[in-house]
Amino acid sequence: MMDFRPNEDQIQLQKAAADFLSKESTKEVVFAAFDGQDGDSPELYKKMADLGWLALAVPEDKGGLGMGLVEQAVLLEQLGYYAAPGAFFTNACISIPALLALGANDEASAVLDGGKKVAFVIDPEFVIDGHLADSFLVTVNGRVRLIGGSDVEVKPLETIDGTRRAASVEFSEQAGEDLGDVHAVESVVDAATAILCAEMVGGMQKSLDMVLDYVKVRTQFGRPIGSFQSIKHRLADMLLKTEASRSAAYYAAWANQSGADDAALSASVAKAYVSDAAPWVTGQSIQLHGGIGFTWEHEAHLYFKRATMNAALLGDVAFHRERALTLTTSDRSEAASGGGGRSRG
Amino acid sequence: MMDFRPNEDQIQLQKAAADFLSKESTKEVVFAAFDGQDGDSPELYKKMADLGWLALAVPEDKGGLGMGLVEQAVLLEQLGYYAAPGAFFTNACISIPALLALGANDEASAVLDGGKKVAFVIDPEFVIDGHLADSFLVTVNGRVRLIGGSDVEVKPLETIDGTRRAASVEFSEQAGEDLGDVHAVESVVDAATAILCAEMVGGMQKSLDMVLDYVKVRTQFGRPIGSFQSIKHRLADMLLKTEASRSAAYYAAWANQSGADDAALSASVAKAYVSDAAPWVTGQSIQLHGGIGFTWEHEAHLYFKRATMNAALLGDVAFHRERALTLTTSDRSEAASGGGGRSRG
Amino acid sequence: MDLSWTEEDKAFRAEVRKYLEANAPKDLPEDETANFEARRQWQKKLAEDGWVAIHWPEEFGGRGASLLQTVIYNEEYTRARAPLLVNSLGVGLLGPTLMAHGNDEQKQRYLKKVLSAEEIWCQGFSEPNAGSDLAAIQTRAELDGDEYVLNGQKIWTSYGKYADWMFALVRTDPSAPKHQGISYLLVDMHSPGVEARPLKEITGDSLFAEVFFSDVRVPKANLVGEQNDGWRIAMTTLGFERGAGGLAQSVRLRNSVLDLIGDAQQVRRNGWTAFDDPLSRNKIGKWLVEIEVYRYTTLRAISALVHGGSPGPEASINKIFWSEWHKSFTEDAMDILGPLGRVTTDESGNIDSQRWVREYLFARAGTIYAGTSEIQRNIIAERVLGLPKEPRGDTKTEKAGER
Amino acid sequence: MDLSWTEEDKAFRAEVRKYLEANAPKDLPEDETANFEARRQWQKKLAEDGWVAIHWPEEFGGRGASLLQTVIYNEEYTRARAPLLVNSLGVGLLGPTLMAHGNDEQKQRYLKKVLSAEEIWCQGFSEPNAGSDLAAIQTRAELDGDEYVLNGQKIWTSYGKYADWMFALVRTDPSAPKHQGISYLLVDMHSPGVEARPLKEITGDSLFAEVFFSDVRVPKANLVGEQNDGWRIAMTTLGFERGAGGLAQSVRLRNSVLDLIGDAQQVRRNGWTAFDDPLSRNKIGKWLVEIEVYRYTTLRAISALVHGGSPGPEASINKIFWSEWHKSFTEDAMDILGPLGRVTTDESGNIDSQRWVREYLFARAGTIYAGTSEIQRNIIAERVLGLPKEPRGDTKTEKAGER
Repeated sequence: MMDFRPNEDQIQLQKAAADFLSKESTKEVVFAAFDGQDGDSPELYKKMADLGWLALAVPEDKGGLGMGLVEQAVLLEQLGYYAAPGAFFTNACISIPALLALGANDEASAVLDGGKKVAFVIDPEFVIDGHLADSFLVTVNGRVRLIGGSDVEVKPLETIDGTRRAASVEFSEQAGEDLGDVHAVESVVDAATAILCAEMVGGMQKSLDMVLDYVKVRTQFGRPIGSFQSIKHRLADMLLKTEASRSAAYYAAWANQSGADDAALSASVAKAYVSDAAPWVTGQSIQLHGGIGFTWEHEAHLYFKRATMNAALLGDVAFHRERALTLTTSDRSEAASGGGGRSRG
Repeated sequence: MMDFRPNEDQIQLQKAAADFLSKESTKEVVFAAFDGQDGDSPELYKKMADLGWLALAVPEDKGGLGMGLVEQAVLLEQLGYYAAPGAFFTNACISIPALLALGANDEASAVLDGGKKVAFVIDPEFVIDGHLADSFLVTVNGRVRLIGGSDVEVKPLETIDGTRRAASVEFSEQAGEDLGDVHAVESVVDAATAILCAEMVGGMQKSLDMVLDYVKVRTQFGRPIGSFQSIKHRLADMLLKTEASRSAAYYAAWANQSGADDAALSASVAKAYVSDAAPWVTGQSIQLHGGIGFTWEHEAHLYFKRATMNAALLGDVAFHRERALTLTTSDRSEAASGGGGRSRG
Repeated sequence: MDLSWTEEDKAFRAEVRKYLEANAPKDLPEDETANFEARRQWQKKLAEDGWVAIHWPEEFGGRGASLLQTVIYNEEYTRARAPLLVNSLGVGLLGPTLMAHGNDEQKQRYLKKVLSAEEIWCQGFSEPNAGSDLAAIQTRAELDGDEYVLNGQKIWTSYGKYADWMFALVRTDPSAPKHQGISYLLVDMHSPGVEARPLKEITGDSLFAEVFFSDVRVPKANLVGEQNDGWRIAMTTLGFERGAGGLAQSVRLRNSVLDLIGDAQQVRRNGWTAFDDPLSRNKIGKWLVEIEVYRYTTLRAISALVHGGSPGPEASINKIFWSEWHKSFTEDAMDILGPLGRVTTDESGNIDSQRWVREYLFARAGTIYAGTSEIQRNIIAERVLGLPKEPRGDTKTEKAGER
Repeated sequence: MDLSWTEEDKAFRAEVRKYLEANAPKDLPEDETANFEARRQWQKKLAEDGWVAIHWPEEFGGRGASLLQTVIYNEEYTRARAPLLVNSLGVGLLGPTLMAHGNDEQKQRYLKKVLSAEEIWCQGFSEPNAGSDLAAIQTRAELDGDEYVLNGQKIWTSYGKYADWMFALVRTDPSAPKHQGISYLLVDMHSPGVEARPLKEITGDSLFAEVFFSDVRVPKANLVGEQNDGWRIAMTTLGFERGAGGLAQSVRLRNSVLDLIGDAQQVRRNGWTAFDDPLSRNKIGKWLVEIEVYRYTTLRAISALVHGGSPGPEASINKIFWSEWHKSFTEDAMDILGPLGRVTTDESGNIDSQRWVREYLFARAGTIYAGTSEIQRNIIAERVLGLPKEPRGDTKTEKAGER
């Protein structure tokens, strides 16, 4: 029956994730990754793999925990809240389900136990987490190929978000192994888009929590700044956008999990909305923190940078608005993959 | 020497106009026109013609007062402030200068003494003040023709702004008299665009003045609402946009008057900016007036409607942004007339 | 989390849809009075078939429908573009109030005629000097024997000119604190001393009226609940109003976007249709996105209500979302349609531009009535986020924006 | 109204342009320290040629230039993209203050070395617990014989790590009302007890420092003006800072738009260059429009100043305009450039994306420093529009947002 609330299992998962990440994805861990060579924290990645989190949404008969996209959204929201660095999202939410969708179960299995990393290539000029990958899923002429890292020229790219970097890649179209038709992974990309939105919601919530604490104690002109109406109204708008983003992310996760008619639409709706809202909310957190929010040592900028990064991944606002319009006005099967000539990468 | 301030003559003109219009373009006159058959006030038009205002910017040797576009902007700002109804703007600021630019001095002279009205046709589907015109300036194959009203099929159109209406027109391309090449009137359209912005500034100023008075006396929760920070900040933004619009309108008037290099650019800059700002400022006036601002009998809506109307005239925001970009990045002579494929009408 | 509808829900939805497809009138008369009468007939028909107030208990003519069924019903009703109920205020506000706080005589006397639209109701809460400060009610009701004597003025009264009855908040104890001297009275609009003057709005329509009371005598029997307890009584019903309507609102607003898509395809500008213009497409896409998000948010709020939560201050989020959405959407609609979108002459073209002008203007009211967006943000900041209260001039004990 | 420049103005502009074309260095070293040294040399050269502080009187090394000439100079300097002055705070703020309020010894001792950049100056106004409430200064200066003893902390000190001297506001009378116990002191940054720690900003740069004072001894001779008169003294110079720089600011921001146009032509997305995308073109057009409007507004403000007006609270309008412009513009730049605009690896492509990331991040500061946008709106509302003052907790006698 219609129930938008997390169930008991989901609440438990959320608590467990928050508990783990508050100890393991600490400010020190995140900053160390941000300032480090590759933006990664291998220890954190290994621990999450050991907890089975990479395989959270993988069926039990394929070595996973057998949960669904909604649970993955719950987990990723917490990763977003704690700004967890590294390639967890791309492997857990794109590469593993893509490999499984293509029937490459052995390759999936090597990724889900944390031993191997695979990057999913949409735009070869900008492959998220490509610098950390052992092999690459690429699309050539409508077919998906898996290419080993040794056959790919990888140029690491630093980005605005030190904990989420990328690479440009070059490869021969004949390299690697043909895994199947690209249509098999289309719904994977929609599902991943929904989950990325949940991660963004985590960052928005953290930004809101931080600034809410701050405005209650910071005084100016003899009053806590949270008593000034312009600040109050800004925070009200931040709450509105954060909650609406949460509704959108979870709706999309559920719709994609259950194969609803509006699965593709809901993913585009969520990504278009949240890609707008997340940079705004996290940016307002910097603004309302004032000078202190402009310092490197304060966490506010981590969330702003992550939001800015994520807004451009898996299709930006313009792409997903156009796709939502196309899905609404055209024949669905034609429209599902396209953004009216705009590209997702 | 660089001086943005109005000079003595301009201040006198402004005072005279405000004095006249506060008596002649009263709330009663405006509402009567709004509710009337054609949105016009012939008495007001005649009085303004008698004052020589139609010919304000016409050289003295052609029967005018010999003032310039800046003075016309001063006058039109006041007409905007008092929401003056009728076809003054189109005749004084487009048709008369266009006729003069084409050397049609006799026809111009018939308009500037108030006896005859001419409409300038950019888009035949929507000719502003076309329902009040005796004849029409149309462009056919790059040539401007003057067609008498009897040769034109005119269908009056009511619009959102009852005091500024339009018509759709149909005419034969062979009808009327050839007056010359369309290039001769291009700068007239830019000048008129600048002056229209000045009129919009008048409406913004009136909206700001009304709401400022209101928030100082209207109390809610035991305080004047003008003491609430969110209201204060809104009014600060209204002032900012009104003053910036004023700077833009007058700069453009001056640049077009003096034939500056950036005459065309400044007209597009002003229209793009003010067309965004004027509906916002006048709309905020409704919002901050609360319920009373939603009543017909309060003047707030007159200004919102006029601003909405004007925003679509002589090129909308998108047209003028594109044109400003084209003028900045392309060869000027090519770019001056175009809006990158967008149309002004 | 599980957003699927049960088979029972689906069957109920199908039943509603089928009924509305078969019965909802299309093409109502344009003339205002004739239109009203046609809609009154439609409500009468609905009442006969038991489809007016399905959330009311069966004993009062409802179906005892669950909140979720009511939500489904409202959504389908809006999707079918069925006419607005002429007695929506009676059905949505007065009815639930009487059932919760009225006495048996009152329930027997009024409820049935609410459903059948035999008696039209209007709401008498707003006053000229109150605005968003709703409790600043000045209309006085003084007890004189067995009757209250009313003097004062109400404003923004929907259906004021058609109404037979008004449920009104009036001040019965001027010396009590602001929220504690108010009573809830049922006023016969045909009583001597009642004058309803149509109020002309910026749209040119007169959807609202001003209502003046001069020594209007109201029997004491028309008091609902206890004297001076009117504020609390009124507040319980406002919550319900806000809970069940959100999904229908999302359908209504989405219908507007679909209409705009249709009209944009008819308007040629810049060498292509307004619908093909990339800037327009981006804007339309934006509003489709935002209205879907509003739908999800509403589903989430309803789910909380269904499972025992209360609407609470989160209703303010809902109010801001749709009212600001509507205002900005209609602004973009005007941008997209261009000059032709500003024409109100009927025969001007193949789009209903009069409708767009009216919707553009009417949307300005959404951020003002039932608590301005400014007040809603206060409520969210203070009651959801726990931020310090605004200093206020009248009394330190009440909450800013309380209503 | 006459916006034309006189022949004299035009000749002056040509002279400045010619000098800068011939002399302004290009391609400064990337290394921060080397960059600073190169800019110091550039200022030294400018000083030798009399082109550093043209608005200063000739006796102190300036040209006694008029405000309008200074505006022209600043505009040309920015148009030439000449390097930022290393001693801009000394030239723009300390110099005018000393000339207005300093004694002869102070003028002789300091001014020449300000111009030549032999001594670098920083400003010591901001403190961690003050923020936009600038007058909430806590750094204490207690008189001990002929010396003040300083204890406290400054923050957001530009050039803090390079500075030889700081002009500081310090509290000399803690018992006086907030604005009346402050003095203006010149502090040798090499004194024992001064520690400047670089502050790392969200851009990854360290343009600012925190400066700590522990029993720092400052000779009484370093007091500017009267003791406890520092607030008034500081305020006179801030006004000037805001007057002459607006036009240069408009050129600087317009340069950013032109750079974006160049880079957008290099980035291919969606099957065309980012510059050819209609959505991008609309955004770029918007920022070109707005920056032109800013230029007109600035010209208007300068004209008022030239003709004897004062900058006054209208400076707040200027501050909001450019800082909000810059923030929104860089947001759109990131949208337009897409993923590649988020890359900071130098060799990644043919656009300087590192620059866009830095500008995007740095623009977040503009709406915070020198009075947040929120404070500026307060100032406009209260001092220009005459709206009632905000209730405040500290003292009822001062103006909200005063600084």
